[in-house]
Amino acid sequence: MESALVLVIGVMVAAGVYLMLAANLLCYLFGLILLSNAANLVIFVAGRLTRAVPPLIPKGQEAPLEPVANALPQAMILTAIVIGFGLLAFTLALVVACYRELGTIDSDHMRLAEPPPKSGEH
Amino acid sequence: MDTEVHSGDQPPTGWGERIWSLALLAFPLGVTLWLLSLIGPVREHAPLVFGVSWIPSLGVELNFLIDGLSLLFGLLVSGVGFFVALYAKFYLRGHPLIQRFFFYLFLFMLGMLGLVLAGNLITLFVFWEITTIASYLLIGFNHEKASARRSALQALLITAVGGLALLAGLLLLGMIVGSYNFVEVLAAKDKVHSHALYLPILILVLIGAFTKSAQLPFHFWLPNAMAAPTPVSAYLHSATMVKAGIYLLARMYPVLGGSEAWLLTLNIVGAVTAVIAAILAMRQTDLKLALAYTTVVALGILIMFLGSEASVAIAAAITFILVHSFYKAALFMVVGIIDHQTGTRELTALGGLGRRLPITFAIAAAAGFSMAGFPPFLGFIGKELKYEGALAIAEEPTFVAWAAVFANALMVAIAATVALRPFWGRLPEKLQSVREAPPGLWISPLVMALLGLTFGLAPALIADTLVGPAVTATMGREESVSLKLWHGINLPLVMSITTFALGALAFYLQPQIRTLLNRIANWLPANSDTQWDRGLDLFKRGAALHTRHIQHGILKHYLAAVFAVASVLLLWGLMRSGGFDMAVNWERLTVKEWAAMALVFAGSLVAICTRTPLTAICSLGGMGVGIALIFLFFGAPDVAITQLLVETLFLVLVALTLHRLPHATEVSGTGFRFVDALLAVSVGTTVSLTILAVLQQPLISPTKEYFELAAVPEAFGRNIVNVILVDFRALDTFGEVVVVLVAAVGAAALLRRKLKPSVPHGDTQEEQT
Amino acid sequence: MSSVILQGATRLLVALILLFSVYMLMRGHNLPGGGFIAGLIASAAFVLYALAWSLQEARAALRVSPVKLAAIGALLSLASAVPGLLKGFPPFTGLWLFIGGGEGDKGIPISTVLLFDVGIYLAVLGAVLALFFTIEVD
Amino acid sequence: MGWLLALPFLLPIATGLFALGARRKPRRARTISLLGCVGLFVIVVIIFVRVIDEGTIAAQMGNWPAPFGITLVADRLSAIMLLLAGLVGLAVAIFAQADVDLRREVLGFQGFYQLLLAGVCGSFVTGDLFNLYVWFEVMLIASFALLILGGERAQLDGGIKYVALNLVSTLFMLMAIGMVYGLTGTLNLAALHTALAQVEQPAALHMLAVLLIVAFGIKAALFPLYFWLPASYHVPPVAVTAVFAGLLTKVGVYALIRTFTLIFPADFSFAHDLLLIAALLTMLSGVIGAASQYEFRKILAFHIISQIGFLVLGLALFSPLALAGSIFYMVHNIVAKTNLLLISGTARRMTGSFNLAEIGGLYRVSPVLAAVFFIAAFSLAGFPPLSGFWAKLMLVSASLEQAAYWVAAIALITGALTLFSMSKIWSEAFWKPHPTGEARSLTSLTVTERIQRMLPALLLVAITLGLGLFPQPLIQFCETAAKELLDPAGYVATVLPSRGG
Repeated sequence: MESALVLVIGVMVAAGVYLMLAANLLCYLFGLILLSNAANLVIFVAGRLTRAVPPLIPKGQEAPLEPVANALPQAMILTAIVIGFGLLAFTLALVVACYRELGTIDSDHMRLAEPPPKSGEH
Repeated sequence: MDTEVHSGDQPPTGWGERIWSLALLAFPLGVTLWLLSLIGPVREHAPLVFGVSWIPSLGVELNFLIDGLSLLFGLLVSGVGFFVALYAKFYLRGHPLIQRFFFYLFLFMLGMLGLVLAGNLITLFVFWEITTIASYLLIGFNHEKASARRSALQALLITAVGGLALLAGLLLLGMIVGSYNFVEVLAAKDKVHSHALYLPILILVLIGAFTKSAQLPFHFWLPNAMAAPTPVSAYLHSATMVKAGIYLLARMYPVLGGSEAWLLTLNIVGAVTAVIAAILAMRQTDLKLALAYTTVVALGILIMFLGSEASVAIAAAITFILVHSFYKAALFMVVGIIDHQTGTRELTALGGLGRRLPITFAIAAAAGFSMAGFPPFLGFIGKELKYEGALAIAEEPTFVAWAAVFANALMVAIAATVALRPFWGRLPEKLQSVREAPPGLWISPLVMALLGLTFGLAPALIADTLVGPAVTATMGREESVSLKLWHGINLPLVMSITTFALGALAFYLQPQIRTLLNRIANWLPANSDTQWDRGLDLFKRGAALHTRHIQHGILKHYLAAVFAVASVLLLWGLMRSGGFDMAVNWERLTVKEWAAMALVFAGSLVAICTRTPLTAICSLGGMGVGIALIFLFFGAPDVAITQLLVETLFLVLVALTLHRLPHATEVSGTGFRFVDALLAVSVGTTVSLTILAVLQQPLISPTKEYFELAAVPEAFGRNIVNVILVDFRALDTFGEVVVVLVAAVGAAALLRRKLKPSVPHGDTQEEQT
Repeated sequence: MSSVILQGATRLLVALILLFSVYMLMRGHNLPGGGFIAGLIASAAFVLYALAWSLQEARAALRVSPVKLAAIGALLSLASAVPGLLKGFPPFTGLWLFIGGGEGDKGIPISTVLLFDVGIYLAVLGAVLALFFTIEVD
Repeated sequence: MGWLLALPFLLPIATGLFALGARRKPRRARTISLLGCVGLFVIVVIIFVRVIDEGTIAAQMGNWPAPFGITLVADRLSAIMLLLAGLVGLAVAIFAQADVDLRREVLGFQGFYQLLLAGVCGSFVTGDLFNLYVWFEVMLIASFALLILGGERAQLDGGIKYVALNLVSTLFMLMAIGMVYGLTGTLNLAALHTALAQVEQPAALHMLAVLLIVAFGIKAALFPLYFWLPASYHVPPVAVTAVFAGLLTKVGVYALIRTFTLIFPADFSFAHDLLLIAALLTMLSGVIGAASQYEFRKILAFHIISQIGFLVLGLALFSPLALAGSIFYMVHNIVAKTNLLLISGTARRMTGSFNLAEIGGLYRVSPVLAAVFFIAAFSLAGFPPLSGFWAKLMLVSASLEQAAYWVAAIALITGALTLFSMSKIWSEAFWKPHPTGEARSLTSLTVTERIQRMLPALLLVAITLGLGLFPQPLIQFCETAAKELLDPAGYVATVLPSRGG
């Protein structure tokens, strides 16, 4: 069952990369969402899949009775999701600020830090 | 050329200046006396070796080796240094930056002394580079002139590049020998000569020496270095720094010398340099520049003679080093006096100064005679020895002899030009009020000139004490040298007479020769100086081109490059590893699992196909739900809930933002991008392959087991994921909270309406538009 | 903005969600939930409130500035490490105190771990809301 | 022990939180930040001394045994990196008091600065792969905030590129870490040392190595992944650039060194080949890029790249001398590069611009500034007897020892080209007269500002000089550190005593 998920990850990565390569920063942002979700799935798959048995220990037991899903990747994903949220939200704010200050979200037209040679060269 | 005149009203000398000038005088004087006291011991006993450990890890010691060769050079550096410092003190009196000048000169002296006394390859190199730095600062001393800055840069770059070659050579040499210590290195001739790396080492060391000693084709920096104040020229560019290359080759002679490559290269490069520089010298009308070119001539001759196995040739070289240092320093200082007193050093503007500057004239004449090689000056002995040596050079005696005669003849002409022309003839109107320089200025050149005369009259004073031991040290075997004024009538004397005749002729025909040379120069496409500019320009343009293509400022191309690199390297890694057997594991999935994956799949595809952001957001939402379901189905309810919440929150945020990006969709290139698609697919594929490769290895995780067993008894929690988050790996969680917090404050800082311009504090950053 | 009914309903809903978030926080150590999830749920409540009413209202309902809330949360988490210091343990060592333990059941646990989780809850809530408010208000 | 190793990040986090809380009261925030930096410096010095005395030290967070809980480790490499972080942190904090404007302070500069230091120190001290990711993120988000703080147009533009490319790196890193776990079942670096050696899946090892090289390579600004650096390093206030230049890329290099000495098997030639090629191209590309620039900070930014090449070169050559050279180079470079950027800021204050065509005259009016620049710049160019020379010497010797002659040649050529750029700055900003007036002299500043600007510069230049004249202790230290890296048995034994190395 991992293989199917790997395929899904492949598609997500490809789609994410394709979107990120657009000049539109909003597209970049969408690509980023795809890619970070893909990354979370990578962790999930790499920790191996276990169907429908969450890593919970029943009351009164000292340890799980049956094999449960791997908890550590889940914890890693949780951390990564929240971190990802912070980064994505910041990026969104940055896009908004760019639009407000530079009047565009087309990254091809953002040439202030590295002006094209005509005006910037000596 | 520029002149520098600092006469007239002088500000009182400050304390700093006094201290520096005192140090500058006391230091070389002390060193000179100390070295003089070592002459006897060094001659009679073995070389003196002393020092301290510096960097034992790298085999670098701060140690010194004093034998005949280093003693001779050390005395030159400190002795001439003392008189130059004395001269400079008067010459630059009142200059606003004189303290810095003294500091640089002091630094240079230190470097030069360390260089010639160093007993370790790396230590030698350290001092070698100190002289480079100090000379850079001194050449650029008149820093407000563009020409001085250019000359300084040129000298720096050429000598530094040579220095790097030298460093490589020294490191290789040390590697072969197994030590950087000179005592061991100098004794390892056979080992080094038979090593496969001998030739590379030789080439690298020669590049170092040739750049420092201004040999063709690296010669042009030296005349340009005349942008430095005249005392500097007198010291660095005649008596000391340029001799560093000579010293290096003499020092390396016992270990690197003697091979055919050594002899031939030194002969040819030296001879060609001497001849060409002599011709170039004839063109100059600036006195200082003419002298500068004759320095190149002298260096060429020295290099030429070091390419010999005959002791007389080496003796000739050693003697000539002394001769040259004395007369050249004296003449430079004379030119400085002329410049200082008249405000010009242009040959055509000068004349008849003999009556106004009688002492200077006498000094100039004495030094000039020594330079021209007239008896009874030391120059004569040097020249006779040179011819004897030239004839003794086994490989190319005729060639070398002719080159020596030719170069010397032109030196005679230039000696006459520099030492006599300005003092003869009619005194121009403008120079009527010129007066003799104060003693502080002429005492130093006088001593230099007198030394040339004294040693010429009594050559025995230096034969056994300085020259002999130096030759011994250079050759690595016991040699005795006898210096005499009169050798009887022999071939060298005949050559001497020929030289004088030719020299007189060249002096007489100088204006015509100059015109001719200028015509040729105009006709030549470029000289090495303009080639330098062109080369530098080409490099700059190349650099600009490189940077324009790599650092072009287009974000999507940056990203494309990164992704391309990643996927290509992943493929390469896969190939290098020999691939893996793909055991694809298509276990049956349930319908709901299929549905969840299909949702993700569809969401991704719609997101790339759609052109309206809102649709994209919705499809991403769908994808998010799909992922959450996958998490849920495979035993991760915590993750599923979080995923759902975060995805929803974020997409709501994006959707709400959209109205503030009204033209969000109106961007260029919205059509299908084939190359990008190709790249995207390859990244997707390679990443998937990586995961598949990882999945081939069965996962054995003691961590998983531990967490499951420890959660309840030790951490008192039944939700293992949560126990990991808040207990087992609480630090991760804490860090993650910090990230989100910073993101929030950072976004707030980014989006907050511009604050009222606050009180400017320090400097405020302006925009760069 | 929206209808009065919706607004009224939201007010109730938000209160319920907030309550639910606290529940999720408390049960997190033993069942799905925890500081993260609870914090996100709580922030969802405020977002909902802001959508139904207005941003200002939501801000006012929160009482403290979200950044301050987040910082307090983070400091609370950090503070949970301090008791360990007093007992000579490394940072983030969980210390447990069971009140009224009995046979089989250890009693009501009070622990630095819970404190840590509460800190996470507040920090996530504060940070998410801060992000939301700044991006939206502007 | 646990607290000692955790304080390098706990203290800046606490200071940072308080400073953020007090950001509306800049004076208080500034004091908090400065005190925090002093405290941090004291802590890292203590750690450094203890590591020298006792060797590698480790601690378990939450008192959970390794490899299950998160481990903090300080071996010699970590200790020296921490020391440098503390030093740079303090120096730049002092400088920032003069150079960062009030507006940015109100927006939270001091807080972000502290949290950046927390991320950096956390990365150096952690012994856990996923925890490393977390610290990378702390550092990254703080650097985002610092970079765009103030929101000028050029800052936003540079910020976008910085953010966009660094997020890609982050995602690659996250994937790679997930997969490393999937391959070995552990995240503990020491445990990974044994676990990865037992992996029988070369394809997975190779591809994970690539992913990590790409992820860390972006952070470290390796060719051809460095675009974000020249695009952004000249846009924020110079204090920010200085701390970025001193520490950020170096964390990437540190991660590379850790990964390919400790985690991956030592005989993994593929990674070393890859790193060698990248290192050489980085050295050349960076220095050539610098030659084409005419702006003070842009030149320095490109040189950062070039010098990253040197740092990675030592790792790629993988001999004791080479690794020791890398570490020595790291120390030298962090000190000299930070200093140069601080000087560029002061130079701008004195002359009004970063553009070399528009400034000049500093040599005459500010001899102290000129001397400090000259020493730092020539050290960077590898001139003896300054620190850069010994660093270069070690790396060049190491490549010659391995008969990698062309590697040595490229290293030396890079040195010459570095000299070209450094002398360009010297010639234009210092020697050349100011084209439109006069440069101000340092004495025209208030005493406070002069101290704030020059104290860090003098401190750093003293280190450069000291390391140049007396390099032996540090070289010896670096040799021991390199030995530790090449034979991690001691590291593993300290973290996992039960396994005995």
